[in-house]
Amino acid sequence: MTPTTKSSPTIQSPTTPASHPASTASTASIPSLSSEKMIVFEEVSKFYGEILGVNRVNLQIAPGITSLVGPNGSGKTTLMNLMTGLLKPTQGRIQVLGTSPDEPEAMFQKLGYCSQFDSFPRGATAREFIEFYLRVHGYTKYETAELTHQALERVSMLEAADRKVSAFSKGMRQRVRLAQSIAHNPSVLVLDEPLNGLDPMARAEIIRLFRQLADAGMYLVISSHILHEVDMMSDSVVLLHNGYVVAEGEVHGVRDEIEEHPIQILIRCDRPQILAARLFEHEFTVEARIHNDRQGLFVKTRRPDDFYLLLNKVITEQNLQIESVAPVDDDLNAVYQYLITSEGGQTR
Amino acid sequence: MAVYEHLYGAYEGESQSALSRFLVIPRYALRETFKSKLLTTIFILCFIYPLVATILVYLHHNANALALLQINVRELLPIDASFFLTFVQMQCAFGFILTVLVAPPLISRDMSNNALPLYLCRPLSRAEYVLGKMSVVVFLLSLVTWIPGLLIFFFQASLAGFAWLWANLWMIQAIFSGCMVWIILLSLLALAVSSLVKWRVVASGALLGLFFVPTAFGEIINELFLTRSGHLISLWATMKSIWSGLFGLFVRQTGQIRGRVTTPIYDNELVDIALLEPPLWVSWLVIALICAVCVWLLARKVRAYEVIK
Amino acid sequence: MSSTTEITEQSAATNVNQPIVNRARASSWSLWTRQTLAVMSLEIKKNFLSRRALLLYLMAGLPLVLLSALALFPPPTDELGSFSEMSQVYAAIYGGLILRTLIFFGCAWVFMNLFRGEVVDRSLHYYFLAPVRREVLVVGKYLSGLIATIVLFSITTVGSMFIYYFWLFPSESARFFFDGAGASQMLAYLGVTILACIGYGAVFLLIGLFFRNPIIPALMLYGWEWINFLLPPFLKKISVIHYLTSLVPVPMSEGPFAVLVEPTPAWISVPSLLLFTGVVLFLASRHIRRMEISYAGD
Amino acid sequence: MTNVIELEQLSVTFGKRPILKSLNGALGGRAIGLLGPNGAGKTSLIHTLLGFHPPTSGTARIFGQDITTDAKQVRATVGYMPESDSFIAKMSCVHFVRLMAELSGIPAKHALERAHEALFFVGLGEARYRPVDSYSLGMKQLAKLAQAIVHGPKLIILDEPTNGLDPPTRSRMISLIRQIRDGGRARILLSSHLLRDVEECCDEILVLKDGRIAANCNLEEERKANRKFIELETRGERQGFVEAVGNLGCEYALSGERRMKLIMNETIEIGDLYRLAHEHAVQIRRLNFKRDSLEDIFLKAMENGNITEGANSSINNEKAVENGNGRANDGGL
Repeated sequence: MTPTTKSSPTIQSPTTPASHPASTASTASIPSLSSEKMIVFEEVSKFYGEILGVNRVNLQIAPGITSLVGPNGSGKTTLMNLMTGLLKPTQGRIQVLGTSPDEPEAMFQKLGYCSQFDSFPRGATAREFIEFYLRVHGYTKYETAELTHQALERVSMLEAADRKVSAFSKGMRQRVRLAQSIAHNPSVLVLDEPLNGLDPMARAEIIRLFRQLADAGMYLVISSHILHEVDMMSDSVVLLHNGYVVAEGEVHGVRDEIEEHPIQILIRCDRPQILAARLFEHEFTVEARIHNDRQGLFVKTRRPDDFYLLLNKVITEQNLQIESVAPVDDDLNAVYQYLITSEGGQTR
Repeated sequence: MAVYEHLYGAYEGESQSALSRFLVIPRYALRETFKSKLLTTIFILCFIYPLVATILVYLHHNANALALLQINVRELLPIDASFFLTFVQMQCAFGFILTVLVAPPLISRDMSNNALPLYLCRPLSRAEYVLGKMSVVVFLLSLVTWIPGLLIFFFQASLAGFAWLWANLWMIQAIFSGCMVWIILLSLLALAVSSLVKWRVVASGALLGLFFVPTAFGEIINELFLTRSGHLISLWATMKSIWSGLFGLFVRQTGQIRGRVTTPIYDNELVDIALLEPPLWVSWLVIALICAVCVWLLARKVRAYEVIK
Repeated sequence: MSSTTEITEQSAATNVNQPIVNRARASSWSLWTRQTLAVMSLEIKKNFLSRRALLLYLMAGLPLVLLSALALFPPPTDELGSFSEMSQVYAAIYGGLILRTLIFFGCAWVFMNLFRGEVVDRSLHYYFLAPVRREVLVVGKYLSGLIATIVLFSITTVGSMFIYYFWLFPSESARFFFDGAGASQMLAYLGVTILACIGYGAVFLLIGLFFRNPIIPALMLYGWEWINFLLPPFLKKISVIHYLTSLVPVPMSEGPFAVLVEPTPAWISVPSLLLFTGVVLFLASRHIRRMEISYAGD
Repeated sequence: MTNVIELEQLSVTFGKRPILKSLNGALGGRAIGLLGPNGAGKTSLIHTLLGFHPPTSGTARIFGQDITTDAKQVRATVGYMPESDSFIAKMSCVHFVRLMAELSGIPAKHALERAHEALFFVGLGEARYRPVDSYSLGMKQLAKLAQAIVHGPKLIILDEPTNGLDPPTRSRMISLIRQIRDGGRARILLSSHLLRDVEECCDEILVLKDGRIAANCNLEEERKANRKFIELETRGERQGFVEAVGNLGCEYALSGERRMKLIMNETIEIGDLYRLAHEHAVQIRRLNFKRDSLEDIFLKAMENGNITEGANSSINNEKAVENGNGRANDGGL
């Protein structure tokens, strides 16, 4: 049962099967790239004994920020561990920029992975921790110190660099691990919930850092649960559920393809009944519901362009006092709702 | 039709008394311990020796039963201080086995999943938590040691008459305090080990190790250096001297060797040298020291948060 | 294995800021050695300074402490034999106490924890994520464990020999060591200690990798090595202890029931031990390549 | 509105490092959000209120009871949901919650009822009979919440309740917290880093910054819409529309090819904007007044914490990041 038939075929954004790698629809600005410059998953599946990790995943990840989103246990961490060689796929092939994950020496020159394991060598300070593993790369003492300093500076942890990591709070430990994964200036960065436990200021800083790295041509694969942050920072999104790739591509692209859920808009104004009456005169208004505080109107429509123009006309003719107009489900939260929560149904 | 709103509601009922709240931890822990069949069987096995002792006492005072079994009363073991001394030693040994099974999960199960903050954010102080856990061990061990001991003592007193009772009255205090010292030492030691280690099996192993390894080491030292001071680090030897002290049967010299010694009097002559046991007060000191260390460890480890300097 | 020079420009090209690091690599061999040295220096710090090393110091120091205590507080008996039996008694001490128990369990503790310790500390993935061949990792860790055990147990061997001899018969021992057979005996003992660390180290590295809970296999191995003196000659060959005992300068008397077999000469037992170690390292690195990271609950 | 928590020069030092520096204030909100950067002392404040370690100087009162002198009474009326995983292994959830209820002073005969009531409320159905260590992360959080509310406390302290949860479980946790707050029987102290969650649950916030109170304000008052700023998102050819708005006399700034910000003066109505949009056939996809989000309040608190940090330049970029839906690098106002 191939995943694509589970939901309407167009959900899977037009990534043709990997037999002839073609450019994804992620962002038009990236020219079509050969597999040399992509992270490619071909029919990859992974089973822990009989427990399903991921099943027949086909993905091509282009430079920029790609976010993995999905409920706990949907295979996000499995995909990341497969991509970084910590796990071997049961079948299928993975290529990261032309090298395969089971040649560690070649691949990890250009790949950094900040995992979720919150563990540090006993008694090490932040600087020692990063220098500890940089030495293994084969850098000289001077290079190690220089790279460590830069990495700590990027996550603004310089002043706490020489304190013991075991005394750090969760957020500070997270920054140190992030610094460790970007210390050797990789071109591919895989991050498992990097913002977990960070305070709002740090979250904004780190998101700006990701944006900076992505604009410099780096590949960032980030898994996160905070959907509005994912909306804000990612170029393309991969939705995972129970080990299957449910949808993949740019958020708005994916949203437009969910035909069975028409666009919903909330218009807060003073006389919603009149607005509703006038809007129903046209056939593309599918449904309208008065907000329970009688100051707003929820409207569903299949053809948003015609609807908005009609809205302008009605408002000017009826001279309604508009408080605000906002699409209710044009973000990842809604897509998640339609594709995963309603379909999957959480078992308690 | 009435639709009932089951919303979250505050609790208006009366709250427990402080004592019944203190007994919550032991109650739950005891219910948890007696779930394991192994422990219940061992608990029952511990009562075999008291049964034998009771029969012995009964035979002492029953002429026709003796005649029936053709045993002369003099051949029977006399019921005196050494009888009760061996009784206390036997029961305390059984008590140790019981503790090795009961004590480790008491704290280590809470430590392994960081449940301490849940306990200590309730109207319960750290001391009450430790005392609650300790009361489980004290209760079980008392059932196995001094309670049957005193019962047998009064059974003997009732048969032997008032004169015997008046003469051996001091023995009640000896039996009770002998057992209590062992119970307190064991419970503190077991809980301290249980709070240091997260896994129950390792905690049991550590407790066994703490008991047998120093004893073995003490024996090696005694053999190698031909002294008796090795007994200081062996828990069992120290307790034996304390118990015999309590029952007035303490003997200092427990061995003699011929050796060459150069002292002001003898210059390198072959002479008999007495091997002396460490004095009683030293044994008591060792036990007190161990208890103090355990209390200090418990105070440091039983805490709602990790303090990292 | 594409040479590393090609990769460096490629990664330098997409380097984020100016390429401060010009990692000119002479050849992969020089990189491997540098990486092995790096892993070794990191691991040695762990093996010598961490809390885990405490047990190793304890084991290595035990005979020294015991013998010096005996020297300082001599028991008041007088049946101390003559000087001639000294080497016999020391052989018993070395063979029984030092070789068969302390070195065995010391190597077990250090080498089993080389990888298992990282799994328990959940830090193995940092090594797997570094651009270093898995073989380099295995060799680096093995050598660091070797250095730790060899250094400590050599001190034990030499120290215990000196204390034992000089405590009772200082004058004869001095003569015995400086012009007698003493010096060559001590070197032979040292050689056996080093070979023991190499042999046992390799075995326990393998056990630590292949078994999730290696304590039982280690104890089974101890049993097998212990009953070695009862085994027929053919079975004796399949054990480390046989080659070691055949190299010991003064043969320890293994009790009345021992099946005596002529010791295999040095020029066979030494290379066979080293060959055995090489095979084990190869097996270990092949297993490491396929090893997956799954820090299941404890 | 009786005060939930009163702080009187409360200060705490660990060894030499001062953690809380003489906090003063009274918190009366139904749900209080506790915010602050990493290492600002949030968890230490919670631990001090719970009496896990005594304050170095000064004190605090919860519902009028002093946390140092009558610590036991305070802890009887407080429920605490710790941040990290904490439960008792190999014990079914019902048994676990029942034990916690009895420890909080509920008699044995009522404890089982209360336990089931709490578990029913948090929505742990059949799973309540399974041991807690077989639970997923989300269900463990719900079990922790159940043990915090089982004894009907008057104040519930939640430390990062929604951290690491996936979206459906997170919205479930938030709706539970709102139900407790609206139930009116218990006050909530919520410490979290996720500003959206705090915004949805809390009506008062306390912002800490390295041991001092950086801000303590009622959320409703702060977030009244200020009428002057309007943000628009349009679709379709907008050049004509933009000029028309310009010559209406209100300043505007374009950000990206779709978004626009306007400053309205008294003469212009939103109706005029729609009239122009209708004439130039431009779709107004999104229109709202600029409201200070919690993030702005938080940033202002951080900024006046230490002016030298020069966070002004990043403020605009901050807002762009927060509100814009597309790429974040378009220019600010």
